[in-house]
Amino acid sequence: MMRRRMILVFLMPALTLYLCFLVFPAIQAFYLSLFETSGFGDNVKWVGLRNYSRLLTDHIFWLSVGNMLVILLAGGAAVFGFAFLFTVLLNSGIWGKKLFRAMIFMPNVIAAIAITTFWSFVFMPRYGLLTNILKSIGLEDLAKMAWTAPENIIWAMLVGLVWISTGFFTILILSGADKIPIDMVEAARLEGANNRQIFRLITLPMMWDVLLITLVLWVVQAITVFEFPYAFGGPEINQNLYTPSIYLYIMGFGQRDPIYQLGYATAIGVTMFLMMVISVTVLRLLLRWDQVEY
Amino acid sequence: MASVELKDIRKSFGNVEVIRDVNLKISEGEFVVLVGPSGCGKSTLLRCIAGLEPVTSGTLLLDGEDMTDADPISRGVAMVFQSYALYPHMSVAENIGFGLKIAGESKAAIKIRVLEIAKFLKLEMLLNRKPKELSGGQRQRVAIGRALARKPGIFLFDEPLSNLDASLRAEMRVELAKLHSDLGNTMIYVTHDQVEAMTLADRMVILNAGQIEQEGPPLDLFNRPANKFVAGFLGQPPMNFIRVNDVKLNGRILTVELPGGGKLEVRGDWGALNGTNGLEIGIRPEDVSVVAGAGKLPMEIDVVEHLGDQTILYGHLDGRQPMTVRLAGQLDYKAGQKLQLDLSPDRLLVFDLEGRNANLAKT
Amino acid sequence: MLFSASRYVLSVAALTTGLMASAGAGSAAELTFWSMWNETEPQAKALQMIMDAYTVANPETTFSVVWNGRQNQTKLRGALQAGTKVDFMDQDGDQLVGGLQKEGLAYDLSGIVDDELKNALLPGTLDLYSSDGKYYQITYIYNTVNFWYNKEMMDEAGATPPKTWDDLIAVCDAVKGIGKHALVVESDAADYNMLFFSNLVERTLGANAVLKLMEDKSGAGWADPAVLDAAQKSRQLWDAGCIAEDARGFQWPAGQTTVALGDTMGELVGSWLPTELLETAGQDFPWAAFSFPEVPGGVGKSTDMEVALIGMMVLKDSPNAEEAAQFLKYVVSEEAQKTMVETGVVGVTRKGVEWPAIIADGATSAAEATALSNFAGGLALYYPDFNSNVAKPEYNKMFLGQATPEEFVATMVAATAEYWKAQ
Amino acid sequence: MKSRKSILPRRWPRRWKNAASYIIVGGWSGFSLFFVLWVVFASLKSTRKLFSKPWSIPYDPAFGNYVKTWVSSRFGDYFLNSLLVVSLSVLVLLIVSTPAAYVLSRGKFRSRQVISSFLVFGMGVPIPLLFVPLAVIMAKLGLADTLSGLGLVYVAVSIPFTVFVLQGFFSSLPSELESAARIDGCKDWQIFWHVMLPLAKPGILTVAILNFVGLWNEFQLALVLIDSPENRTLSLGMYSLITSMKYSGGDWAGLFAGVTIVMIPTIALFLFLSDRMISGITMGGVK
Repeated sequence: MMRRRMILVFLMPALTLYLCFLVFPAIQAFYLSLFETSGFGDNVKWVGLRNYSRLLTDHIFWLSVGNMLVILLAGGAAVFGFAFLFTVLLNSGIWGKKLFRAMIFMPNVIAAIAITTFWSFVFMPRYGLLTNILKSIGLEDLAKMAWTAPENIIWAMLVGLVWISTGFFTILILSGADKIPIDMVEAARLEGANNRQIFRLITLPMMWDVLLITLVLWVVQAITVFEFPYAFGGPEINQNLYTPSIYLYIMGFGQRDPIYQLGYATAIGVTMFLMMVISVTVLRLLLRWDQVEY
Repeated sequence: MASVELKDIRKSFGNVEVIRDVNLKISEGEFVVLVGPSGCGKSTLLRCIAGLEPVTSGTLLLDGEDMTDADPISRGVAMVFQSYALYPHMSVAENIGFGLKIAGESKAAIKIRVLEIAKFLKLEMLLNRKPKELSGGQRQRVAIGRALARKPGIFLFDEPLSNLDASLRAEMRVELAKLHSDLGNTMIYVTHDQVEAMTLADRMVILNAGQIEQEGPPLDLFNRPANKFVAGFLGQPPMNFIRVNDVKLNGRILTVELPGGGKLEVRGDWGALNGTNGLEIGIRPEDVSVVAGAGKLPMEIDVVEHLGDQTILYGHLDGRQPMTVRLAGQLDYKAGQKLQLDLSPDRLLVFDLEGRNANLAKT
Repeated sequence: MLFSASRYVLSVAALTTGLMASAGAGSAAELTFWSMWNETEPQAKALQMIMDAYTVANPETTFSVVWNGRQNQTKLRGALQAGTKVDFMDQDGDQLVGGLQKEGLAYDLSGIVDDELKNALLPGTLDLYSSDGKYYQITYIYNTVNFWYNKEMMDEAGATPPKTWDDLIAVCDAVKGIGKHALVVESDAADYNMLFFSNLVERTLGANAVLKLMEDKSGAGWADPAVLDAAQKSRQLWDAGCIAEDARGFQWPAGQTTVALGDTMGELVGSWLPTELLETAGQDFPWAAFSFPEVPGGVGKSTDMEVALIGMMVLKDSPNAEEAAQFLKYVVSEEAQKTMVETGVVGVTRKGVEWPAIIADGATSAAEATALSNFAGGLALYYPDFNSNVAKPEYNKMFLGQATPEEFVATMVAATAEYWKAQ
Repeated sequence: MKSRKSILPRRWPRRWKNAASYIIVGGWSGFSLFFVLWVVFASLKSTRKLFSKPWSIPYDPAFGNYVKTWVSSRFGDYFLNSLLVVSLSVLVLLIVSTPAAYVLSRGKFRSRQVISSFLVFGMGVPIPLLFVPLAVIMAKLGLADTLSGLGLVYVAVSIPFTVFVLQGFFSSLPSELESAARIDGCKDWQIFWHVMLPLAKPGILTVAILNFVGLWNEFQLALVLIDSPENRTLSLGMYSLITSMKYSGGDWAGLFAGVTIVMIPTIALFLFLSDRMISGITMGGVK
């Protein structure tokens, strides 16, 4: 029997740090979002829910939400598509599964900020790598494309983001697939199931819980995504790359232009949090949350 | 050396009562085996004695001293676990010496004691190995060595042989018996294997659903089980229970009608036999003989098992009651064959409606 | 940029002798300076020399510098909150007005701004950022906004610097004739792109006209035909092929690099461009500049000019405000300004100090300037959030072809009305 | 291993299917390799060459790019800052998280489940939500713009994941060892110290590496909490290099030298410990 005193001593340091620097600020965010303050002097003004009503009509905010949805849906489709493809291919009995898995995952250990530099160079019009390749294979028309033009730039950014994320989600989904006991698949094969039936009747239901968790992870990541698009946008980030997180940062901390609307910025954060909670709840309701035990 | 006394011990996990009112006295130097089916609470009882689980109520006396709430260490107990629970990150020597190190013994003293034990258990060559480099039997010995290190008064064994293969298990059984005779310590041993229980125990305690069904020397329990549970639990294949009709009691003589119409007379001290309907007689498969011609009990064979030195017949009586017969030697029986059986009356047991052994003289 | 120790010592010595004569006042203090320059930039080196020289002349005054880079002011706020003491800092003048100055955190420098100082500096440079007759910053670097271009390419195309908008379009045609483009932009540098708009509006309506568009709280200011005209003319640059199609995707500094690499003739931008491209373009690049052309019927003259001045500001809470102010005064002294020019390769605010050769044309336009407007119209001064969140991005959208000029006007009218309603 | 399922048409011969698998998987994996190699090559060219011959191999490597980035752009200092703040954060993180995880997996007390879930909840808090409050709190505590303040926040935001993974790890250790240690006379803390902690070493090492890599690459909190250049971490230094590069004539080669400096430590760790890292992430992510 563990003694109460030891439990306390063992738990306290972690709980204290966690409370002070994570839970408390998170709660304070809700409070701060009811004020208007620049953070400079002591001109703190209570505005109630006005920051939120302002958000409703702020088309830049909605633009950022739109971009977020592009990342969430289009990016999500690509990431999960690739992750599934790689899971299937890696489990199709090819040699070097572990090596390939590590290589696919590798971008995740490199700072996003460093990776963006590379992708900026890839998509740079006229001198970039992509243009270079297209030119060398004779696709002059495509080579002239401005990949980072305002209407394209989010897609260019998304390519890099998908590249990184695919590795992460591949290893998660792969580990879910590897959890399935092989005898179960063999039993089904003996009973005459074909590959598609095995996938639909065995693999998919047995991976259901892993799939849901990865979906939730993606939703959370997509809603809060910050550094990759931020760094991709450079010092004068284009609004076509704004995500709610970036807009929050710009409103709270500013770039070169001085905008210091701490209350409003925090309200964006709270709204993001709510979006996260709502979408996770919806996900749970849409896709039944029953786990497979085995 | 120490004696153990359990008084009205109860143990619950939440709403589930695992040990119900257990009273047990174990004298110094005794080898007691707690045996019972899985989930009967025997391991929990052992852990309560060790001090690993607090009891819900009741008293635990060690050498007459109340130790109900004491630490394992002050109880002077040592324990060998089912999985051996060797510390994987320590060498054999460190495993054996760990308790001494915690007790603050000097390095030199630990070394001497570890060598002593290693010699005793023939582990000298293995002292620097890690547990994962040892065979199952070697691990078992290290676990015992670790238990020996601090010269405990009481040894507790929690199914220590169940992870070994059959032949090694037999070998270790002998070693354990030898260990007991060498050391003479009080030992409490938990197992679900009746062979281990029968061979090792000075005294067997049969547990069922958190209660003691019966205790006593192994053969006493085998021959004179207090109830159907004990009777059925000991012996392999288990005892046959046959429902009988038309019971007549005349002093010490009990007359019953067996399935198939045969009559049987059993002598005993029946007291006021509680009701005469629904009685069952119990007979072990080896106490049945096959007779040519008319016997007391007709049976049809369903399955025959040839074990080489013996032949086991599984079949049924009239009224579909199952029946098992064990015969010595290799015999040529076939499924579907009909047999006439005879029962030896002095090996018969009679169980009343509550499943108690009805022969008062024998209990 | 090569930088030899001996040259450094010589310059410091020269500076110091000048200082000794004027003999600085002030007591012992270590002044903390937060700077918008990165340590590796020539401007930082020049400032370091100036500070070293000042310390030699006034041994009691030493400096501790934080080279923050362009987000200096933003970073400074965090530091001020944390209780860090900062004595003075520098940043683009217009950004300071909208930031620290507006927040009331600037020290009033009116004490050192006398007529002598005013007359010593190029006209308007101090007044541009003064408010209510008080001075909160000393502008020490002068950036003009012109078309900076490759003179050889202009000659090769057989063109001459344009005087009117139509001339400009003709120049574009001429340059196209030799397989190049006359202009380039950076798709993400919205405030650079906005220069076309603000200059066009100012050529039509006069200096500082963009700020006035904002002042009508109904938003009707933006309905002025000059706004639509400016928007349409900026689109014309694309239609007439002044700018290459793929420039829509250039991210800073990809566009300006094309000038250095000889793909493009020039860019409408501040006079810092030749300095920035020093390494890529090489020392001998034939830099020249022409002013924004006039438009037919406009009241603005070609000598009216947008500027981006860089100012130094003393913080109100500085314990050494007076010493810092004295140093600021020194930064615009002739000796210090010469160091800024020679080592920092920038234009300066003091009259009579010759600018670096590569931006000599900037010096000429600064000397001839008839009226000064703020960079990109100056919305950043008083409406910083509106500027970054509405004006710049909306114009940029239209400029890059994601909206029509008419839509842009409508958006601006509505957004301005909404902005004032929320105040 | 048996073929589990295949998305390729059934009538295709197996050899073709395999070839297709190798091409797709190998292509994607190869791109990772290409990325690293190209960046390293780019960092060894002059900017002019980088633009004119982006595919060439730099036979006369321009190490000057590294000198410039390391010294003038002060990557040397940033590297040390990162090393210091990340190592210390990970150390403190382990010191506070390991005991907590142990108690939460092995202790028996009523609020255990509640505290566990409460900690897990922290994984769902979006970091941007904390930008402003953290900046305000840090300023109040006098920790704004300090590496120690940043370190404290790093520890706090890493606690949920770390405790969660370690808790799982402790739960997987056999409970009989605990009993054995108690029989051997160990007090509660001695069981932890002598038996459970040494056994949890692989798990602790795994979370240590994962957190090291994660914090080494961390950018957004540093961006918000660090103001002075001398306190920059490497990722902030990288960002300031990206932005200042624009003012110094597009020194892309120096930029890629910076990228190389940033990524070398984590890639080196990954080369040796990829299996451990991947299994740690799937443990935290999927379990």
